Amino acid sequence: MADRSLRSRRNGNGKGPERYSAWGLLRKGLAQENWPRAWREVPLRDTYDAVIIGGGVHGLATAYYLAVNHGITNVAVVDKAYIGSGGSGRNTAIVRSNYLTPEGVAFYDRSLELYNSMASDLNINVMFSERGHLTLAHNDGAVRTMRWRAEVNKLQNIDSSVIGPDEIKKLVPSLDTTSDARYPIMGALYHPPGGIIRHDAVVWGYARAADHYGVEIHQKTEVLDILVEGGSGPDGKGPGGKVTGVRTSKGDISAPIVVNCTAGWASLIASMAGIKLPIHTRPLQAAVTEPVKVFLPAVVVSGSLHVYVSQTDRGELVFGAAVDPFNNYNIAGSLDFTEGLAGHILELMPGVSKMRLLRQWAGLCDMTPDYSPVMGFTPVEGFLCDVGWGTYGFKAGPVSGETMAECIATNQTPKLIAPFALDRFPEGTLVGEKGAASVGH
Amino acid sequence: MLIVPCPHCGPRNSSDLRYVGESHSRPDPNTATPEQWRDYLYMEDNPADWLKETWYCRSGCRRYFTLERHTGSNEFRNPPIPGNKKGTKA
Amino acid sequence: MVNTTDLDLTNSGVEAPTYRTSVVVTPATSGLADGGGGVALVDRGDHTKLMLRCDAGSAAAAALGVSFGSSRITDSGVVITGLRPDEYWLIGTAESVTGERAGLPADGLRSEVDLTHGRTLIEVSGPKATGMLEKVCGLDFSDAMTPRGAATSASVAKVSCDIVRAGDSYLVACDRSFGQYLMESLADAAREFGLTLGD
Amino acid sequence: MSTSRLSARSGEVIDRTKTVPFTWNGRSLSGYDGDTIGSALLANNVRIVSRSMKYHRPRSYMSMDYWDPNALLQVGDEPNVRSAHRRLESGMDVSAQNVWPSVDRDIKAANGLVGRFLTAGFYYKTFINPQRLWPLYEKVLATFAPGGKVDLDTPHGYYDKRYAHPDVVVAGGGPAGMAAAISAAEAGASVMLVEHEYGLGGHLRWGDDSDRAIVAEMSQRLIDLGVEVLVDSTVTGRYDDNWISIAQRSHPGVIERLIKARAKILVVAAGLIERPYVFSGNDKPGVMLSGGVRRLVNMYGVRPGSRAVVLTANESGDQAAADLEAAGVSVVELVDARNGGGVTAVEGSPSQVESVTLADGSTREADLLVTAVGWTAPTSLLNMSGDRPSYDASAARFFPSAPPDTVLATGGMVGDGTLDELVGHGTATGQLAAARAAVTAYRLQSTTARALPVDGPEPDWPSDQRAPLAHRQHPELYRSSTHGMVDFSEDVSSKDLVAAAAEGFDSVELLKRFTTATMGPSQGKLETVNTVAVLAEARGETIEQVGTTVWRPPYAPISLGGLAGRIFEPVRRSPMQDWHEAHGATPLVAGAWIRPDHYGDAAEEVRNTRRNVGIIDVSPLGKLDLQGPDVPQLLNLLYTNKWSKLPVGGVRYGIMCAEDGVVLDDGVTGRLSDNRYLMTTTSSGAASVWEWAENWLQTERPSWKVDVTPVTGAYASINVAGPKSRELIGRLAPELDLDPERFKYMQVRTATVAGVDNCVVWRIGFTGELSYEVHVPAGYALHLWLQLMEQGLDLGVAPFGIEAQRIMRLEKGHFIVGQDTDGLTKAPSTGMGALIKMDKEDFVGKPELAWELENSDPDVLKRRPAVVALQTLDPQIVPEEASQLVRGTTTEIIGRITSSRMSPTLGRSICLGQIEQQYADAGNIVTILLTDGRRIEAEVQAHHAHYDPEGERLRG
Ligand SMILES: Cc1cc2nc3c(=O)[nH]c(=O)nc-3n(C[C@H](O)[C@H](O)[C@H](O)COP(=O)(O)OP(=O)(O)OC[C@H]3O[C@@H](n4cnc5c(N)ncnc54)[C@H](O)[C@@H]3O)c2cc1C
Ligand SMILES: NC(=O)c1ccc[n+]([C@@H]2O[C@H](COP(=O)([O-])OP(=O)(O)OC[C@H]3O[C@@H](n4cnc5c(N)ncnc54)[C@H](O)[C@@H]3O)[C@@H](O)[C@H]2O)c1
Ligand SMILES: Cc1cc2nc3c(=O)[nH]c(=O)nc-3n(C[C@H](O)[C@H](O)[C@H](O)COP(=O)(O)O)c2cc1C
Ligand SMILES: [Zn+2]
Repeated sequence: MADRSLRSRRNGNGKGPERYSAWGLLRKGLAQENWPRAWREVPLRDTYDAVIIGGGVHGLATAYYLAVNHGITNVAVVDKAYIGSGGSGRNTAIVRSNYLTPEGVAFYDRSLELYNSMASDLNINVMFSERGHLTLAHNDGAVRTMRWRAEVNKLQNIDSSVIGPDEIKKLVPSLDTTSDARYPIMGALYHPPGGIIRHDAVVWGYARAADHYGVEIHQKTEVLDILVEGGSGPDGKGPGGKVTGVRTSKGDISAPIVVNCTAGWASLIASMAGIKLPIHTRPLQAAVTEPVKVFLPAVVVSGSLHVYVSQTDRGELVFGAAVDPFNNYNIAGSLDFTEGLAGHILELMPGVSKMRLLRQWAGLCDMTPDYSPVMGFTPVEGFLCDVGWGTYGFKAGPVSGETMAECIATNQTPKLIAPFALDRFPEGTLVGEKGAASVGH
Repeated sequence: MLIVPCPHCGPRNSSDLRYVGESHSRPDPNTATPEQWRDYLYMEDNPADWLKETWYCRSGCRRYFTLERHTGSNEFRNPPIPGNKKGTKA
Repeated sequence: MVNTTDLDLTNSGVEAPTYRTSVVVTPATSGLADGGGGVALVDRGDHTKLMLRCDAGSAAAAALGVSFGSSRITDSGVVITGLRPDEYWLIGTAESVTGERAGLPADGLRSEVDLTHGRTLIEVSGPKATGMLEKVCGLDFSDAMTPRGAATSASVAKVSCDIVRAGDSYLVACDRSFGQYLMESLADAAREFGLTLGD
Repeated sequence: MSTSRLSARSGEVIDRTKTVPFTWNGRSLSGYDGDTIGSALLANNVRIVSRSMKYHRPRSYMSMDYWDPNALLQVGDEPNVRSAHRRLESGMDVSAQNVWPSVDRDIKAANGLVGRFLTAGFYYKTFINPQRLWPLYEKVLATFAPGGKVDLDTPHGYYDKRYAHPDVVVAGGGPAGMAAAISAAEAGASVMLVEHEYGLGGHLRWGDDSDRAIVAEMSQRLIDLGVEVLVDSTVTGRYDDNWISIAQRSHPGVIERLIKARAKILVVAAGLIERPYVFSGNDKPGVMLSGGVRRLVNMYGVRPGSRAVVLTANESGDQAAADLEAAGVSVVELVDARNGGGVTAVEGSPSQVESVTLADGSTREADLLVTAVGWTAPTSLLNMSGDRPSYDASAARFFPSAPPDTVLATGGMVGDGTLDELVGHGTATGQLAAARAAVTAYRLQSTTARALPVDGPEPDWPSDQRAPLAHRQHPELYRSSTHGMVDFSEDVSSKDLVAAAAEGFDSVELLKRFTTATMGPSQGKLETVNTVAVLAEARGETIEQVGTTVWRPPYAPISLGGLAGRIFEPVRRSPMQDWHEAHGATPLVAGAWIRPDHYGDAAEEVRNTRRNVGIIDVSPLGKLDLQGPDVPQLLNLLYTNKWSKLPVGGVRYGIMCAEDGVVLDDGVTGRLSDNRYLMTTTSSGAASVWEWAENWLQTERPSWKVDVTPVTGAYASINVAGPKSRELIGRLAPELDLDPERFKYMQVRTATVAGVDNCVVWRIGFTGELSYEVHVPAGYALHLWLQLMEQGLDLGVAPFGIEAQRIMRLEKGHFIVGQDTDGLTKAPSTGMGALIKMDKEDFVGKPELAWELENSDPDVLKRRPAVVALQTLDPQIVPEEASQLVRGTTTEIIGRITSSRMSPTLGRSICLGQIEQQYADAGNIVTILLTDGRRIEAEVQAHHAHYDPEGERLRG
């Protein structure tokens, strides 16, 4: 693997980015001078080797690994708004690898590995807090599912086990572990390496590093159409066709490779290429409270109550729940979400009733039938997808970028993502995460 | 909390209904190819536009019906018609 | 219906059945009743609840004399109501319901299920009955939207219920298994108004 | 700044005859009834009440309202109380937050010294290496978390909710809002007027006597009109279709009540929020906003200082100066920004303004600087309605642009004017609101089946004919020539913002996230416009080009208790549940149901059932009454097997699949009469199977005549199982012919049991014993249960719970959908291939199952899962459910244990599991990886049943 440290290379501008360090901070502070731009603002050109649509963690990581692992740097990442404006800037930033299937586990474990070395790889503190992740079980069926996950995890050397109410109480004293709770806590899947991360820093870190290697990041650049030739559909789009470029709000670009990394908008982009996806778009909502002194040491998820919560170092509780009950591209949010959330949180942690909800928001999620992504090639040559991330795709950003970059550079599907190919749907071979579908983030 | 215009009950809170999903018609199970069938099972139009979709008035009249809603503004249009849906998703 | 065969049980030692409704007035509920009378809750679980499915436009439907969303009270005190587009309910004492049922023509009558045992029925009355329902149900109970005689179904305290505004009171019915929960929830919602519990 | 109580003033809201004692950091103090915590503290000369988040600088009050950024205090077990807004109550235990060790001597204030290094985003640039130390740094950083303390023993107090359907909700009880509420009510609308503060009047509350007289008059009018006026209540959100959330804190006996109002029209009359000015030292105690000063002096009779400089750009500043003079505070300089005057800095000790530097460089000694530099329109509720505010440079503020036509804005948000003009606009708005609400009401009523019929045609949608309020000129005063604090609660300065923009965080959203400006407790109410203005300046763009961040709900924070309300979760109980609990049953939560798990000894319950007779309450079993000529067709469609020939009195088992062939549910259905069937489903599948059946009938097969009625609650279900069950049933149902030749296994009868008519009795057995399942009309269920216990006494009858049933069904090898199958298990994998009838014309899931069965690819076939019974070679080891089956000594997963128990009947461990077909042959020895890491061996069984595989007991 190529040297991933930022020391060794120079960016397309011929200028290296200044390294972040306490020393640098001190020097700048003394000199009262500013840091240089983290990424450049340059005019859009009319041709690139690859265009990546979507400046979220997936798009930016793909660009970064294309550059650093494969030396492909003539790449544009385009986003219709600002980077991280999609799910990547709205998620509750839970990272874990205790999935149900061996395919899933191997994949997310690699991502966790990349997260672990990210701060030094990207030279930015992404504040990865490995504080432990608990998925609570409120009935014996859920305990069984947790154990199923734990057992599969152990076989893959993932630190994951089922623990009982006493141990749960020790780890998270604010939880009500008594048996007279309406939904008693009967056990939990405990995953010590799981935790939370500063999601924005991940996005910015990839953007800054990708820019450093020459990748161009174009914000406020909306893709309006995908240019395809020779396809079986109307206008020459669709299966059998070949991508020639994209049309953006800032002009046309020609490119032999176009990658769809647009999560909630994935179907819209795919349909521009004449491709249908097994995806429906649902908002997922989240909320934060006012800050209080830190009292919640781990990430707590309850699948049956459809809530999850963690506390940031700034002291806010960050909450999430299940996706909204109907398809929607509107992220205005709902009151039902906050009502349900508060009710369920107070069932788990009765002591927080006087805390106040400060802000709620939502992001779009690209839901698939088997809780697994759609990655790799499509029936349109040169048009690739890295979508279907549903409610859980932030944690997969690094490994997705790495494997998608490999896929593009080698023109072959890497083994880690082979189970997630689009053709599993026409072939009817869905991924086993559907086996015991449970929320978990 | 949307107001869903139930063709029988009138406008109702969406929490009194269940969203079934995009309305698609079921191919003939005896002649459909695997591709056609799985297209019906899994593929979605998922437009950011007007969408024909099925709702079930769970706490009201207990009827299934098809509505057209804009997935951006959440507006409903046209009088709803009781009717078909995608029968697949349990 | 609440009746039993005149079976001779004397020899078998089997006791005669006693009918029980699902509403167990627990101390939690009765403790809330201060007799204030703003809201009165009465368990009508012993009323017969007969469900009929009728084709629209049939003689049977015409004889029922109500349409979907409305109700009437017959001379014999039976509440006849159209709860769903092709579904009608007869609610009253066993005897009176049997009487009304007997008078219906067969034309258009598709099916019939006696759900006396299946539904908890709580009568809600008192000057604050509407105020109490507005705490637990999202329907608009104003006179224009839910006039006397109105009938509908909606979620009440998170349980699907049938609601009929019959005369001066509301009849609220849910699946029997939720009965105790519903009673407790309604009593809790009523407590700020002064609660009287019926027999 | 020396503060003290002034002599009584005509507009004060305090009652000087009522002293209210409270404590501040343990010290006993007192205020008056009507005081806020903040006014009482200031009256007691307590000024420094908090320390800033990053630099721990001393902070005091600025705006004296809910949004005061420095005023969050701990009151008892309640964190983050807005002390400038919250009314003082007797005995309040008030203390400072975010200070260590005390508000006056804070050690972390040393951060201030290194302030120039703690620029926005500094933590992204530090603690990078070595990573191993980050967790340590993190712990230190976490101690800097601002905010109060949660007492984890806080009880869930009394919170409540209600719905409402007003024609018009008015958010804001200032003059414009009051006028709108009055005129809407006069036009016949039902109106809810919601005011965040403790009293109506808006800015008139701290005005003069004539202002207050108007408030009194309008308040009386509101009462006369029957408007529902909610004070100390906030409209916290506007959601789809005018679903309005209101947090009401003034309902008697309720801490906070959430009102969910479906308003036909929302009127937003939120007024204006005063903007701080950005300059050097602007966060120093002694710098206040004009509105804050006016509240303090006029409402609470507290003197904010002794020598003041007033920087004014508008009337509010002029009036503040006048109020100060009237209160005996000398105004040493009135700096008029309208004439080019300005302030560049305040100087003094860290905790006190001592002098003010003016734009011309001269200084004035003063302990108070009052600024009146303009307003922020809190357009939050309009933004939640989809509106994007637009900036008017000449008026120096944002205005609503195009809210939806069910949302109207009035008052200071939309323009300026005299009080009369404001009231006039409010009045016109109320009239428009009422007229539009009437149209919406017409539509609702005319389309709702239960509603009264409407008269006449639908009225036209009234167009907006209101004369707009003028935008008054106002200087654009955002930042002085110096830098200062922009976000006081997040400690973000204008310098931080400029630096962040230079680093590339130069869109307003990135800037916000990088610096956290506007992310604190006041959510940009004070900071948004200054943030935008500084960014615009840094980018060389206009404020309009830069735009604002998005306001999101809630308008003001709302407690989790209030959002949750009374905690009520539906619970389902069988008629026998009380009996179970009275007889020692351990309750088991199973979805919404509470069920008996066991009565003390599940193994003994099994043994007794196998030996004598046991009874179990299986009431949650889903039950559907099916009537109509097309029932057989429906059954043929939903189940994989055939139903056309089911005779009256017959019962059959079936499996249901989804369209992808995956097993959805299973159960038995019996034919009670020609025309009537009873279908049972799994307990958890009851509701979904019902909706499933309706779905097919209503949408794909609308011509079929079938009526489906759920009867789960109507019949309680009791399974009477065991060799003596026939004897017991016979005693209770003397007229029922129980002869095994005539009432066979898998048959059903309608009978009178224990004197109860209309019981449905069928001979089936999940337990593997001779058994009768009685579905008894629920009102008599307890009677039947008691009679079974009584009449079976000599037969050894005993109740058994879910656990015993689970054991017995496992002994018998019956799989449970969702436990032994999962979301990918297709019907053939269950070993029930014989029940899949591919020669039926259609059934749900048929094509997928056809392709599944036709597939002859050996690689696919050998890996397909199969449900099998397994027995461990060591009979004493019970592998935990979910233990994995692995290939030999490898870690390759080939299946898993789905059910396992120690069998009391066989005295050995028994299992069901899923395993790849290639390992599924009877007699195969496979490896189970136990949860403790041990590997043991198990043998695949020929039958699912470990016990009585031929079913002799069942059929006997
Ligand atoms: C509330 C919430 C909580 C979540 N919690 C977690 C969690 O705890 N853990 C976890 O792992 N995952 C979580 N997720 C999921 C996760 O956020 C997403 O799966 C992930 O961020 C997807 O990243 P992405 O880069 O693929 O897409 P995004 O970050 O959504 O980026 C897509 C980008 O595409 C751009 N775009 C769209 N259309 C166009 C166009 N026509 N032209 C140009 N650009 C376009 C958008 O502007 C957007 O920036 C959560 C999601 C939400 C909403
Ligand atoms: N606001 C001031 O400090 C102030 C001072 C002097 C003059 N003025 C002038 O007064 C005019 C404004 O009059 P007005 O009647 O529009 O406003 P107002 O400021 O007099 O009253 C608005 C009221 O709305 C309340 N409010 C805001 N949002 C709310 C919500 N979501 N829920 C419940 N209550 C909410 C506020 O507490 C306030 O009492 C402007 O022209 C302004 O220049 C205002
Ligand atoms: C992990 C996390 C923590 C957040 N903490 C805060 C917070 O403390 N204060 C705040 O105002 N917003 C907070 N937000 C929400 C953002 O302000 C913002 O609402 C979110 O990124 C969505 O963007 P939008 O509201 O601009 O659409 C947080 C978001 C995330 C993902
Ligand atoms: Zn309906």
